[in-house]
Amino acid sequence: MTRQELQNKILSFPIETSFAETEVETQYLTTDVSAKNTHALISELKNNSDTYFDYLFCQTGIDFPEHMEVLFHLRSTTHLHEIVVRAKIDDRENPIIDSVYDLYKTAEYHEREIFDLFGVKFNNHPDLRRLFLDDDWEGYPLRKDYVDEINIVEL
Amino acid sequence: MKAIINYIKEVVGGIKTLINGMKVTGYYISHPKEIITQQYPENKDTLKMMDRFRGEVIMPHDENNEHACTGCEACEIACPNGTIEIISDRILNEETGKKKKTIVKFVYHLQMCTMCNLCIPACPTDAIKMGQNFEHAVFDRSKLTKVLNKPESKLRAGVED
Amino acid sequence: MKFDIYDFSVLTSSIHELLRSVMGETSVMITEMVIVGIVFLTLFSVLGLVLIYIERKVCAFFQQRLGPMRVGFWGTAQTVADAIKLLLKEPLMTKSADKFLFNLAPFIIIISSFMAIAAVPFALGLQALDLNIGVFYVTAISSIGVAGILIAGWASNNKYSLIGAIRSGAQIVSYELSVGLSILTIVVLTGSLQFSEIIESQRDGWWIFRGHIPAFIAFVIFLIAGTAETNRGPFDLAEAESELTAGFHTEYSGMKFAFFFLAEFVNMFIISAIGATMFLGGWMPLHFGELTSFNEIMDFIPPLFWFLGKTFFIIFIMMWFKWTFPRLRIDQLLTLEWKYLLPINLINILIMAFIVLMGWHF
Amino acid sequence: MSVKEVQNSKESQEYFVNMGPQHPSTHGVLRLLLTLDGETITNVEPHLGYIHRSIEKMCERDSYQQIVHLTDRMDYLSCHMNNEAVCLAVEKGLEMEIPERVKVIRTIISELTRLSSHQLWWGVMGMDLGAITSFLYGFRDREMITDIFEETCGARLTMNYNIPGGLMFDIPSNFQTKVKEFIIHFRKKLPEYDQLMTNNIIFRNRTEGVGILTKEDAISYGVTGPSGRASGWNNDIRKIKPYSAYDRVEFKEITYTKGDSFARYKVRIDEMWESMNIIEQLIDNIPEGNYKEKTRVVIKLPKTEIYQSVETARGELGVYINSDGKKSPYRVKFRSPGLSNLNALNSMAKGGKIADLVTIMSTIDLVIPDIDR
Repeated sequence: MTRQELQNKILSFPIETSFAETEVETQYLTTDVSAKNTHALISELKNNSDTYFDYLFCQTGIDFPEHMEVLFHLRSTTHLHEIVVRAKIDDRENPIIDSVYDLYKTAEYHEREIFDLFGVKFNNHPDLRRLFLDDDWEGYPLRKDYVDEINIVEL
Repeated sequence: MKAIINYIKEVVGGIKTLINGMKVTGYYISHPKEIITQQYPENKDTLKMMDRFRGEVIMPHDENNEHACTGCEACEIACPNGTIEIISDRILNEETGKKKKTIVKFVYHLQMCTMCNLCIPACPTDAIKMGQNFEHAVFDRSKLTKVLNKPESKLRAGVED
Repeated sequence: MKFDIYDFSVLTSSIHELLRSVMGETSVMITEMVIVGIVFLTLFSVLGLVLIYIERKVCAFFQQRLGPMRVGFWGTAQTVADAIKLLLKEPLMTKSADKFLFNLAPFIIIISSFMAIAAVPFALGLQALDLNIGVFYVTAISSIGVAGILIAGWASNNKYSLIGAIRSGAQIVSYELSVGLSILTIVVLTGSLQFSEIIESQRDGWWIFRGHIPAFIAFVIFLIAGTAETNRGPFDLAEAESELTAGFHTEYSGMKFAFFFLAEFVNMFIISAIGATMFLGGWMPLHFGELTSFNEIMDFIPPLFWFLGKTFFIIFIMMWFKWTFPRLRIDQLLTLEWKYLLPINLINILIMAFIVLMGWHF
Repeated sequence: MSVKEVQNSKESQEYFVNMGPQHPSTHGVLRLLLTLDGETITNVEPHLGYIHRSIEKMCERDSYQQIVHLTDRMDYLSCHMNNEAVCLAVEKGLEMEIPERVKVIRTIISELTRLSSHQLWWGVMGMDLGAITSFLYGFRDREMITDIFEETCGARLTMNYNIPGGLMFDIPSNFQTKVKEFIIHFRKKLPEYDQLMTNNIIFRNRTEGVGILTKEDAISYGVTGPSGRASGWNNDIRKIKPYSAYDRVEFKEITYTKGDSFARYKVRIDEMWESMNIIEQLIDNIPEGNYKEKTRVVIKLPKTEIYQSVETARGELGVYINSDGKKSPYRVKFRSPGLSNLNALNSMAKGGKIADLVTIMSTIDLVIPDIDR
């Protein structure tokens, strides 16, 4: 399916999504969606037969000054088209979003990594613990406001 | 009866694959000429590293002890690990009488260098080069901090950054 | 008997006369026992060092490399240096290890291989213990070694060694069966359990040639079961480095580890010595029935060289197994024994008995 | 039962064994907490982070050339492909046109890196299963490739030969003869690998039917690379989205369907043959031209989001760069193939023996710095 058909298909879904207009065309079709109905959109994208995004190949957390974002890069192994779902989480102090572990098992480690490095909590995640750092490590290293005099060497 | 036949077939087939595998090692033990061990410390004089080999960063000096480093710190910026540290000073130049930034010490921390070769192309005057020496083991860490420009060395005339 | 000139009993009886002339009856027996003990101790250490050196060199040449070359000429002093190193190493012990059993385990293994090597016929007249139940004695003694391994595994209070010990317990117990049965097929031919008589019966041809097919099958099974018995080759599950770090002797260091290491190599020597004695005629030179001239030439080589040549040939084959094949899993190891080696062995004994009955062997 | 329940439940027979972080068959600092019931494994719980250097945080303060150098230390066995991924991403961001010569040389050296990584994998897999000799044979052949790398760019393993816009040096004059020599040598030696290990009955029993991974699980766990292709899922990025010179080379994408350890083993062995075909198609017609495109000293990407994925020896390595026009990127995320392959380990190893766990781990070919980053 081309980008345009994909976009119309997503707009036809009952979930409220928006498409950011950027001057240069981004690499993949990017859908912005709020944290609440991210899980609904992704499960719709996966189960719907013509989109059938069954492979989550990258889940990324990004920390912006006033809000947090979790990006889902999805690809369909049959139709071979990709899409990026951008979930905006407005509350930076205590970011919470639904886990997609029930749709993609690969999300288990990706989400534990995002929790470990960004502090985004995922509801009904099977076993949300820090993936790399010790359990009693305070602070989330990949946040922009994380300060650690010993380890971080400012070049 | 069929079970006995493929039982025997299985045993004979298995032994055939085992012997096939032993033939490979048998070949290598019967051809000692193909041994590939290089006895390192003994073959040191015949051992020659490739000319692009990245052993360590060196600053070549020509015969009258002159080098080409103007102290412009391009390599220090290009280095990802903060290995290079340039200490320069504004020294009065006799002919022109103006104060000119010249290098005093090119400090090279070998223990932090990852031999990534990003500093060599960054240098505008090709002052530094990758050396071929790879024996860096020392007993005391301070020996790893080297000063690349020799004590009385001067900037070669005609080298402008 | 052409090769009387190499008979060691001449030497031993002259020492016996010398001692008898000097001391009383009981002290002669005691000094003789001490002499034999010292001889076997030196034999043990020399054998261990030589075998370890051979193993490292053969393994190196299999893998296209040179092996130890620096210590001594062509690395010959390497194993001596290793032995000295192990002597100087500090014998550690985990705090919660069972002290008495921890120290007892290496000695059990060394004692069992000492007792087994006593019955090995090195050359004509050079045999410490020629029991009339020689074969039965050796198979019985070699089963004590597994007790040592189990105690070592349990006493060092380390999960890895426990798993390793239990594995090797199951392995040695089940593979003793095949070793015993494959030797039995030859005893069916010779009719007696005494080593010297077995060698005597191979005067005009080794059993592996005269017993043709079933003897060869028994020899192959003996080789497989022999490597399994000594925890070597594709069956080294007890100290499988990639799974259980070093198996039952993980916690041992220094001289105790040297005992385990030495015992493994001497067990390998004992198993190949028994194999050589049963199948390849011990120190008996190669004879072919009527060709008397050929037999005379063969008799000039002293029997000790015949014995060592055959044993080291079998040791080389066992090393060849070790350095070519991957390791078996514990359940495959046991299915190989109970479902493949044992049935073949039993049928083999039946065939051999039938052949002996009909007299078809040469 | 989770770790907590088992610890305080009295009647359970299960006990815990720590495999790692210092263990011969984990190829790096990975700690596996095994819940064992006798010899059979009931649960495998990997503990990571022993070699976590937070490369992504470092990328946020480094320039783009320095980020390329950092990726050497991630999956150290496919360094060139990691560097190529970042360089392609930066070149896509700058919309730079790359000379043909660079594309062909990059593909040749990528395939050589894949070959050297598979050779090391084959040697180490043999050692894990007990055949220590295969380790030496694998390294003997790999030595010729690392010599070629040492000749082209000076480093044997962490090459850093790619820079955004092309290559750091041009290939030396004897590069083509050396590569052809290697291929002639290795075409004779690869059948020996099969003779020594693939057809060996002990090896077959140890790997067939061990650690089954179905195609649905492979997709859901995101197991890419040879491990995923052994379960029948053709996920080869070189075919789906060809980059560099892969579009002008025809090669077979090897897939098996059984999905057990032996299928994963066979995929990698056949991939070695394919890599040699690719190199042979390209080695004779390397186009002339300069070996690097002029770029500014300080590269500034426009305000965009770029995702570039590359097929490394272990799977799909994705580089996501979110730049806001400054000297260094706002956020860099590496989609590491090892992390998702490790994720599937528990479902494969459950119910097997310890020896099976070692077989499964060596067939999914883990490299721990690639997981921890």
